[in-house]
Parts: sequence; C-alpha cells; structure tokens
Amino acid sequence: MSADLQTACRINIQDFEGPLDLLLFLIRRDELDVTTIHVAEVADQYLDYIREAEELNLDIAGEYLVMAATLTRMKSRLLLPVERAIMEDYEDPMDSLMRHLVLYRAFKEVASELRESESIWRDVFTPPGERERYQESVTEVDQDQTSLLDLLLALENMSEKNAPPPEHRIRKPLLSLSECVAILDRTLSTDRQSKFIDAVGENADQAVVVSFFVAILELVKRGWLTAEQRYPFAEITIKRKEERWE
Amino acid sequence: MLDQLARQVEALLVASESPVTLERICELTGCGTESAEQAVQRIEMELASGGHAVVVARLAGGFRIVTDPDLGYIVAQLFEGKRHSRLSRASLETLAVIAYRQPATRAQIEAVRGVNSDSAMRTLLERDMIKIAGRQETPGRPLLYETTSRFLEYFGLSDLEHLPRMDEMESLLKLSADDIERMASELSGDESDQIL
Amino acid sequence: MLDQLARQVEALLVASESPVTLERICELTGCGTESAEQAVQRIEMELASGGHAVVVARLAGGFRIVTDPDLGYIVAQLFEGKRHSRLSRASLETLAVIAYRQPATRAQIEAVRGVNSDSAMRTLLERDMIKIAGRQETPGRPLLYETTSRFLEYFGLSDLEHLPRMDEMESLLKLSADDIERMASELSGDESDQIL
Repeated sequence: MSADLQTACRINIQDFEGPLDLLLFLIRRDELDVTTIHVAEVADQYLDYIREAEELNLDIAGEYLVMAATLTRMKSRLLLPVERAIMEDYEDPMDSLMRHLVLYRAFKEVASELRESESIWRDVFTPPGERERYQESVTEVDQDQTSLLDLLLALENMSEKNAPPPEHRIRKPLLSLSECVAILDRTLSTDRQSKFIDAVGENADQAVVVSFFVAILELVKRGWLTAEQRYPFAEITIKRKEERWE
Repeated sequence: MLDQLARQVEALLVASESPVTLERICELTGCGTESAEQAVQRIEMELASGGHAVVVARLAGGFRIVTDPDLGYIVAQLFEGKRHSRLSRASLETLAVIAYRQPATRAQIEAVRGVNSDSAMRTLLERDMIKIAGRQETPGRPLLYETTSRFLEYFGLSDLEHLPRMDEMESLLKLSADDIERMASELSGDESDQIL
Repeated sequence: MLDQLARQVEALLVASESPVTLERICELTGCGTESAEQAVQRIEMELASGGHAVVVARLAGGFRIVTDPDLGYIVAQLFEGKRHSRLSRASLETLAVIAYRQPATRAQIEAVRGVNSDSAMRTLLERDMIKIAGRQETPGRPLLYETTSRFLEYFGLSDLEHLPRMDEMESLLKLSADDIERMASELSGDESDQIL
C-alpha cells in the first residue's frame, strides 16, 4: 500500500465516531441506500476497511471489532440454509441493524444542526445581570445551586489528596489492541502459557473478549504466540513463543 | 416610546442573570399574562426601530435580552481566552441522544451511538449541559441523565419542544425502542453472554 | 436610529462585566477617541427618546449600560429572598463523607478529610443539610451526624439509595488533576461566566 493511502486510512478511522459512523460512511461512499443494503456487500466493505486499518495501526477500539464480528455472523447465517430455517421465526438481524443505522443517522444530523445553533449562539452575549448592585452581601453566585456532581467531585478530590491509591483499578470500558497486547505480554511473562479465559478475565464483556481474541490472532500471525483449541468451544490455550514482542 | 409597564419589563430582562418567565414578569409587575406578552412585543419593536444592539430572545422557558449575533465579533473580544471551546462531535451526538430520550441511562446512550461515551458524558456534566436525574428502577438501578436549562440557553432553544425535528425523532425512537433496550441491557452487562 | 459604530459600542457596554474605558472602546472598534465619545452620546439620546429602561452609567473611568435607578424598586425584587450561596469546598467534602458513611462522628470525618472540620459542620447544620443522630456508644460518647431530608431535596434525590455508588462515581470522575483544579476554582465561585 502506498504511503498516501496509509495516511488517508489512518486519518479516517480516527475521524469516525464509532462503527455506525464508519458503516454510514461506507454506505454513502458506495451510494447505497440504508434501507435496502445487502448485508454481504456492506460486511465485506466494512471488514476490508478494518483489516486495512489494522495493518497500519493496531489501535482500533473494541467497538469496531464487535461490529466486525456481528457482520461476519450475519453474513455466515445467510450462507447456512439450515440455520436460516431455524431462524425463520426470528427477526432478521439485518432489519434491526438497518433501523439502528437510520436512527443513528438521524441523531448525527441533529447533532450537526445543534452545531449550527451553537455557532450562532456563541456569538450572542447577555448582560451580566445586576445582582451585585441590588444585593450587598453576596459573595458567590448561585446559578443552578450546588449539584450532585459537585458533591462527588469533593469526594474525589479528597481521595486524590490523602487516601492511598485505591486497591482496585478503575475498569477501562474498552481496550485497544495495543493495550491487549501489553496485558498479554504481562500475563505471559511469568507463566509462559495461559488459558484464554484467565488472560481475559472471567467477567470480561463482549467487546473486551473480542479485542483480546483479535490481538491473539495478530500475535499468532506474527509468530510470537501459539494458540490451541482441541475442539470447537473448548478452552483456548495460548503459549508464548517469542521472548520479546516489539 | 415605551410605556411604564414595558419599561419595568425591560428592566427585569436586562438585570436578570437568567431568562425571566412570563409568570415571573406578571408576579413582579402585577400585570396579567396578556399585558406582559404585549409589553415584550412593544420592547422588541422599540429596540428594532431605534437600531439598538440588543434583541429579546426566548430562551429556556423565558425571555432574555441578548446582543445581536451580528455584533458577536465585536463583543467576543471582551471575553477572549475566557470562552469555552465548542463541543466535540462526540459530545454533540451524546447530547442529542439525551435531549430526545431523556431521562436516559448511559447504557441507552451508548446503545444508540454504538460507542463508549464516557468522556463525552463527563464533558457534558462538567459544562453543565446535562445532570443526574435519579435512577432507573430496573436491575442495577442505573443513573439517569437529563439536559439542563443551560443546555437550552447554549443552543438558543426556548424549550425542549423546540428541539430540531422533534416529531421525526420521536417516531424514530419509538420504532427503535425495543432495539435500544435490548442493546442497552447487553451493554450494562448483567447478562454477559460471551461470544466465541 | 443607531449607526454601526454606536451599535458596536452599545453591544460592548451591555455585555461587559466591568466598565469599559474610552481607550478600550477605541481599541475594540478601531475608532478614534472623539468618535467613541460621540457614539456614547448618540446611544444616550436614542435610549432616552425610546423611553428605554436603561441608561449609560459613567463609572470608575468607564461606561456601562445599566437599568435606570428609577426602576430599582422593580429590579430589586429579582434578588430578594434567601438565595444561598453555593456550598464551599470544605462543606462539600464534609457533606460527602457524612453522606457515604452515615452516621459519622466528627473525629471520623476529620480523619478522612485530614483537617479540622468545625466550621464546615456548623454551616451544614445551619443550612439543615446534616443533623445529630444520637451518640456513639464508645468512650467519650461522641455525637453522630447524618444527612437530612433537606439534603436529599437539595440534591434532587428521592432517597439515600439514589446517591451514586462509588464505582459509578469513579467512571464519572476520571478527571485529570487539571480538570479537578479548574472545577474546584469554579466551585469557589470566583468566575461567573456570563457568556452563553
């Protein structure tokens, strides 16, 4: 891939506000209609894009990968006649994705209308008010009174000031691939092998599981790691092969 | 030439720190609703015919005197360095979802946007655009968020009914209500159905 | 009918939080001293002939547009009544400790905060945010404090269970040290940002 294209790709993924935004972009780029798109078409476009972005830059937020997994699953269901028959009673997941896209697109449009109002009203100024003139012993203005947030901030502020650092780490809702790699590196530094579930953590949510899974695939591809699964749905064991990952 | 009632109303609108409702005008001047409304109209006309630099704006359920947006480039110089930056796209999207669906939980917002919205929510709380509105009475009792009157003022809205495309958004939300709930409950993680 | 220069000057005098000097007017509008003075005079005339409720006040070496003192009897009502100032940072911290570990003794509160909390506790008692809830059955039998229903009302909570939990708080409050500093200075109220 040329350097130009690489740069373009990298800029783009950061310009998107998430997987739905990216999907809408791809649909618009290919001049498709949101309400009649074909799942396979869109899925391929999306997966290609993610793969390209991945090759350039490991830091793709977990949400993008969850969408990739969802689209892949939808596409494979279409190809499996048996499963289709079973699924007949259920709503086509594509319908709900389409509804979601339409809804998200509407919010995106509203957000840009709000952006316009913002730029008009930023240029509007109000008189400062005459409280000081009419109320002598006023020290602090009380617009919306103290809020619950202020109360919480006070608490937070205290723990910053003098409490020892909290025992438990603050849960990060989503992990980028490079963070997953760093965690795996740490997990596999003492024991050279680990169960997938132990590396990921038992209560990890879907996005985190997907992020780790993709990170492991990437590391296997590079020959830094091996992964073994005896039969479908069995435990996955990962083993370190390369001493240093960089 | 303004009459005495209009002068009183104008003084209130200039001196107040926040929009003044019609009820408050009536209460403080002792006039009726209709007279108060007409007084506001007379003020508007007099300001326009004198070519003044201010107009009456209908904001957050009340009236307020504000400078004409045309003159923003002059007045902004007074506040250089003290103005807030514009809201990011993520914040605007998050705010839009909360505005039409309030009160909303974080999981519902993230379900609609399809993306983690922590930092956007934090910005909006800090900038007083949204506030905590209690808890939802469902498992996990998540916090609920709603928009503030500062939100209305910031975007020049007289009330929530005047949000852009209210009808369209309401019917879209109704159509997707089940989807949102389903995705939100997946996100809030009380059922962590693991894929793979 | 005001000309463009006069409109610019009027906008400045209305929106500014402090009197605007002639030099500053010249600097911001790009006009000369004499023109600026004449513009102020034209504004005064136009305001008078329209019977408006505001006048140009000459104060502390500068100009400001304020409501006519004649109308003070109306305007003063806007600011009547007990409008409490925001709670100070010390009070908020103290209140937060009591809210989350009630009932609490003064010694427990001070242990968490690391500083003497007498005056904060007094303020909170006066403002009816906390009350005495009995005595602890330990040597010295210290007084115990808990939050009141006024506290719930003030923060818009229906009951204590609606207080955000610690884990929710953490995700709400992953703020940088800078953010906290800035918010703390906002809490102490030294800037009242009137910009929309």
